[in-house]
Amino acid sequence: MSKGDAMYLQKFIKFLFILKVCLSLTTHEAAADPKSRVIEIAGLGAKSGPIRSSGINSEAVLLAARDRINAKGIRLADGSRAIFKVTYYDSACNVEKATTSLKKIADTQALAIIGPTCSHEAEAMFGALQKKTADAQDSGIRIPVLVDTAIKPGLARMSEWAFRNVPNEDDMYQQLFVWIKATYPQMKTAAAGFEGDHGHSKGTYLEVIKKHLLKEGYELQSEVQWNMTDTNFTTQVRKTIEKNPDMIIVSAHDTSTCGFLHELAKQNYKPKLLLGLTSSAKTDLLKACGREADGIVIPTSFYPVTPDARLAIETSERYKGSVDLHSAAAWENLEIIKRVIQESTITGKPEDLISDRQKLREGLSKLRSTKGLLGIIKRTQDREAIKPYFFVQAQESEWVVRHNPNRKE
Amino acid sequence: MNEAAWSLGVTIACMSFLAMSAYLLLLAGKLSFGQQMYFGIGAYATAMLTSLWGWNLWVASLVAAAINALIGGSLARLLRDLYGAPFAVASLLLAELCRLGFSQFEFTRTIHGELLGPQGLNGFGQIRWVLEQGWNIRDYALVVFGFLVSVLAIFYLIENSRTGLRLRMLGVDPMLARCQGIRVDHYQVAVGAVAACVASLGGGFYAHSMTYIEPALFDLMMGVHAVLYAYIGGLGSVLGALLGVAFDIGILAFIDTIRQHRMTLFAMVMLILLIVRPRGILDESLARRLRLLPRSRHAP
Amino acid sequence: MLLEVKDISLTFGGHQVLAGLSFALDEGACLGLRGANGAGKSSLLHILSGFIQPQSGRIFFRGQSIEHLPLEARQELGLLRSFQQARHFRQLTVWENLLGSLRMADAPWQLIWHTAARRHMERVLREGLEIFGLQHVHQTRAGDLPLLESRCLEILRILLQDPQLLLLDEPCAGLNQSHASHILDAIRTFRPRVAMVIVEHQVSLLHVYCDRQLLLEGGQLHSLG
Amino acid sequence: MNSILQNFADGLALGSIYALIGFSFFLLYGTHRIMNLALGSLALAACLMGNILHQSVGLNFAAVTLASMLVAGVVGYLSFFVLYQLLPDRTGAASLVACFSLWMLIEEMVTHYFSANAYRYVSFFGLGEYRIGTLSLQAADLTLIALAILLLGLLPWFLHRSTLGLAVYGLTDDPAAAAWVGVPIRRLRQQCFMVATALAALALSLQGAKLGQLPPMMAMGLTLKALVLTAVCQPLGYRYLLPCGLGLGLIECFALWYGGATMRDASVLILLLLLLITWQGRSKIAWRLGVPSDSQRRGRSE
Repeated sequence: MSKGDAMYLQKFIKFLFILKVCLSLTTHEAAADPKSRVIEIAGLGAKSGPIRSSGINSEAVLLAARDRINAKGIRLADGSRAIFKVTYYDSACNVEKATTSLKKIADTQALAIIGPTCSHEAEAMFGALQKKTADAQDSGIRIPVLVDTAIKPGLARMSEWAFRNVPNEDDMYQQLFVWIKATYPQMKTAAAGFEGDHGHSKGTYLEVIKKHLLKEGYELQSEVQWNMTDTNFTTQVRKTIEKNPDMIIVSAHDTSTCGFLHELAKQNYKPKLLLGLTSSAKTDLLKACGREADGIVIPTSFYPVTPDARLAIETSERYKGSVDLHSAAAWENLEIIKRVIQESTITGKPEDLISDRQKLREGLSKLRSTKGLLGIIKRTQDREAIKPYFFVQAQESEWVVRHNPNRKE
Repeated sequence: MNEAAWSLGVTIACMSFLAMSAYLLLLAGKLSFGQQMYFGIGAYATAMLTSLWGWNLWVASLVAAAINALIGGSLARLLRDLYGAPFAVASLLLAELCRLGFSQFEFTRTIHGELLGPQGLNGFGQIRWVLEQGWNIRDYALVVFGFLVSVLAIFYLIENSRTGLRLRMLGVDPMLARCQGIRVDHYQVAVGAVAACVASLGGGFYAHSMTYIEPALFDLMMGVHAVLYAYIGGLGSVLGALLGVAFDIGILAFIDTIRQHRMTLFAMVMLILLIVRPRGILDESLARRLRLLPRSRHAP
Repeated sequence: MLLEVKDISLTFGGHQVLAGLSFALDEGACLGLRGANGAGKSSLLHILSGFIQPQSGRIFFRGQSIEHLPLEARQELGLLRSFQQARHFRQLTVWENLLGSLRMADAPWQLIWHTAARRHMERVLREGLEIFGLQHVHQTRAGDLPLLESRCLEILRILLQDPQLLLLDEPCAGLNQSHASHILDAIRTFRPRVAMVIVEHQVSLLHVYCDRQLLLEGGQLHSLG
Repeated sequence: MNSILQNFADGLALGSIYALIGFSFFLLYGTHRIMNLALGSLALAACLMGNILHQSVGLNFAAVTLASMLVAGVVGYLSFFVLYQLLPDRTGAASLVACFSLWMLIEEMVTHYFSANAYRYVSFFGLGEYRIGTLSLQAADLTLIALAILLLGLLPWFLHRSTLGLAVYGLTDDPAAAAWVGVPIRRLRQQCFMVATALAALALSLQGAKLGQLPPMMAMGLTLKALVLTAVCQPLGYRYLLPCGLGLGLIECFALWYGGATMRDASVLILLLLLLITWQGRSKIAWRLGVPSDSQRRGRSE
């Protein structure tokens, strides 16, 4: 055999080896104990469209959590073991796709749904669910949905099948302004800007941020709006800085936040403090405008301070996803489902699917606290969560914890 | 057939109404990127009537359609002298204005202790009339299909009548049509009204199948898709519009493997189709062969 | 008196096209109109058919003043025209062009349903097709027709609208003598009583088919007997 | 008073972008009777590719813009090939639909490969703002205004005095006649497509530098407004493009300053709609005279 042939043979063997590794990655559950039952969980989020990174991250974190749980397996009430099988559906942050996916998933063997990404998707999905379990006349869909990302306040109230594990913005911003008042006593005035065409940005500003800002006695000098797709912020910035505000609040997503901050820098205005919206506490913001965003403070429900959080980051990298305040909840949600399954009489048998979904729903609604990546998560009567959170600040294109309000508890 | 398939059927039917309204305007020589406006008005009006005042869905749909016909007719009159790109742009501007209106429109009532109704950007949720009637998706689908079939039948009759021919005539050459004594302005107004009416029906059913609507749903892309559906399907027969919708929503949207690339694929297919079959799959010549257009019974 | 034109004047960009032009036409008569290119023949047809408004003058159709009526209204009175370059609904077939053009009182329900009337319509159309020799192309797209058939189709389409006065703008342009006579004979066979104003350069045709000829020169009409 | 002056300056800068992209549309519309809706996204894709050079090699604004314009020229040619050469039916509706499909395709590909996140764009030679009293003017803004005025101001001279300009003018007015007098129609059309896309890329590059970033979703808003502007000015002629564009920019800025974003959008939409309806009346007159209006002329494939 010539040297060249040998080289080709080596390459071919290498290729086969890589192929085998890839296959072993994709068929992970198949490798698990064949006797254990398979409990299907459906993930749902935006894997395409403008905010596809959210869905990609959630899926990665969910798969990482699945691997971790499957490694030990889930102990069922009848003594047998089970593993999770996660299938992720793309809803593209689109109401129509989300509703269609919900109906499609309800027809599968999935025990529960983890997702979706956008609040309006969640609103559409919850509307299609059975409202009250006692109302037999209501022909709504009956499958537990455990939200990881959709953050608009109070959505879980819409159906008894809806549960959420998202940060409570009202609480976050209330604490944020209390902290600012204590930390920056000299600051008196503020100006705000928000995305006028986006429900979350606008809603959170008008119903949460503004309320607590005024409650803490700050003078709101000006309020400007722009659209998510706006490409010119000159006028808005001019209006914002017209009266020299101490604090500038930007309730917008990363793209337009960056546009605004770039313009602010161009007009050479440096406020004493910059505040941002929870959804923009991501690395994307720092990638696009780290320099301009330097010093911005944002409340977030995820930061790698605990071993669990660091483990989540490490294992999620394998599936090319990053853990942030939204995707971290996917990990927690799968853990919560595992806990309820172990504490209830869920059998995981296909013929018991309907009763299993019912049992899971009941189990979830009984929970008063769960273990999260950053500590204990309290659960409210109306199926919402109160999560631990931090106030992070952008410093030299890095997020650092500026304040930890949980410590005092 | 499982629930998901039925619900997919409902979505296809709802979008078919929209595609049919775009198709009707195309026949009359007008390319509209704004039919989503009527779809939206229909959705909001029907949902408000059922959710806030407990009206029956049928009555609500028909009333909403009538309101839309009125708006559609008057706007068609306003834009009667615009053709081609200027008309497309004008229709788009109108639709965007309407969407802006939706985002500012707030009208709520407390029903059983809950605040219901359109809330601007926060949308209009809890449109649960159908679910509260205890209907399952199958019952609802059959009703929607019923409406669709009846509208299709009317379209089929029109296409096979001399009215349909005259419509095509003014679509091909409005000036010559006037020389023929065809009252172009009257036809334009009528077409505008009927198209709005049809889109409105679709919107009403769509809102009740989604249970949640918001201004962002009725954006430019929805209008563009309506036109693309009509084009993919073909301008030879109204069945083309259905074909287009079924292709996009029925095939592309339901194959999970290509879901993420659906739009890319759709756009590519569209371009290829416009190159190899400029007037769509079911174009006039095929429609004639399938006897979907008026023809001589006893060829001379 | 079918048509009476009194003192029509038209100016285009400072150039006097028609200067106080007057003439009359009886029921069923045929008037031949001649003149050099740009003499204003087509402009006169434009004015009669309602495409453009004259600066001054009156037009009476069966005693009724029509100079301010729009295209559609004149068409309803039975005043129809053809174009120098035959115009059709190009994407429709010959049959569809004719079926859509046939003037027939439609009852309201016939707007979407008229199979009852179809038999009668088809008889008329088939007769027209035979006379103009278009049977073999009745399913062809109008846009794909050769010159002669294209001309025939345009004229038959107009004749099916039951005209009282036919304004023909060079109907035989580009055709040889026999084809031209075929078209004009066909018109006479299909609608013997229709009055015509024919703008044509082939003098011999006008001699054969028109009772009267006028020469348009310097915006004025000169009778040629 | 100061705010009025400031808004006036900002409005002019904004309007210049509309005028520049509008001109690209106008050029294509005139020479091809095509409203190339994909223009904006094609130019944006080119700019994003150009910006890679900045991110990887650290090239400055001029080099990045030049690279973007070159790429835009190439994609412009490709789009000419797809939208004009391959398309058998170039009637108004079909070509608009084709353009929209191409737009969707490019948007999707850009979102897929560059994701929807904003990218830091090369700064405008590190130049910031100039102050005249309390009036602040950005270097990129001034360049935009100057470019728009220079380009559209010199256009009449170019179209009526230069041979190439006359050829383009002839092609715009009557392609058949232009062909008879020996204008190489096909080549000229190709060049127009390439130039138009490159010009749009130049405008977007300046806008990117002004904004400091290049969000993939940027193309849509700009393209739509410029497109409407073209449709509005089309019956009146290219001379109206600059004043209309600047007017649009001014109205946006003042409406935003005094009324907010909703007021801005509403006023712009209503104004454009009214102008479109009234000014298009001109083509209606032509239509009554039996002269085929643009929409009908497009109705016959050449």
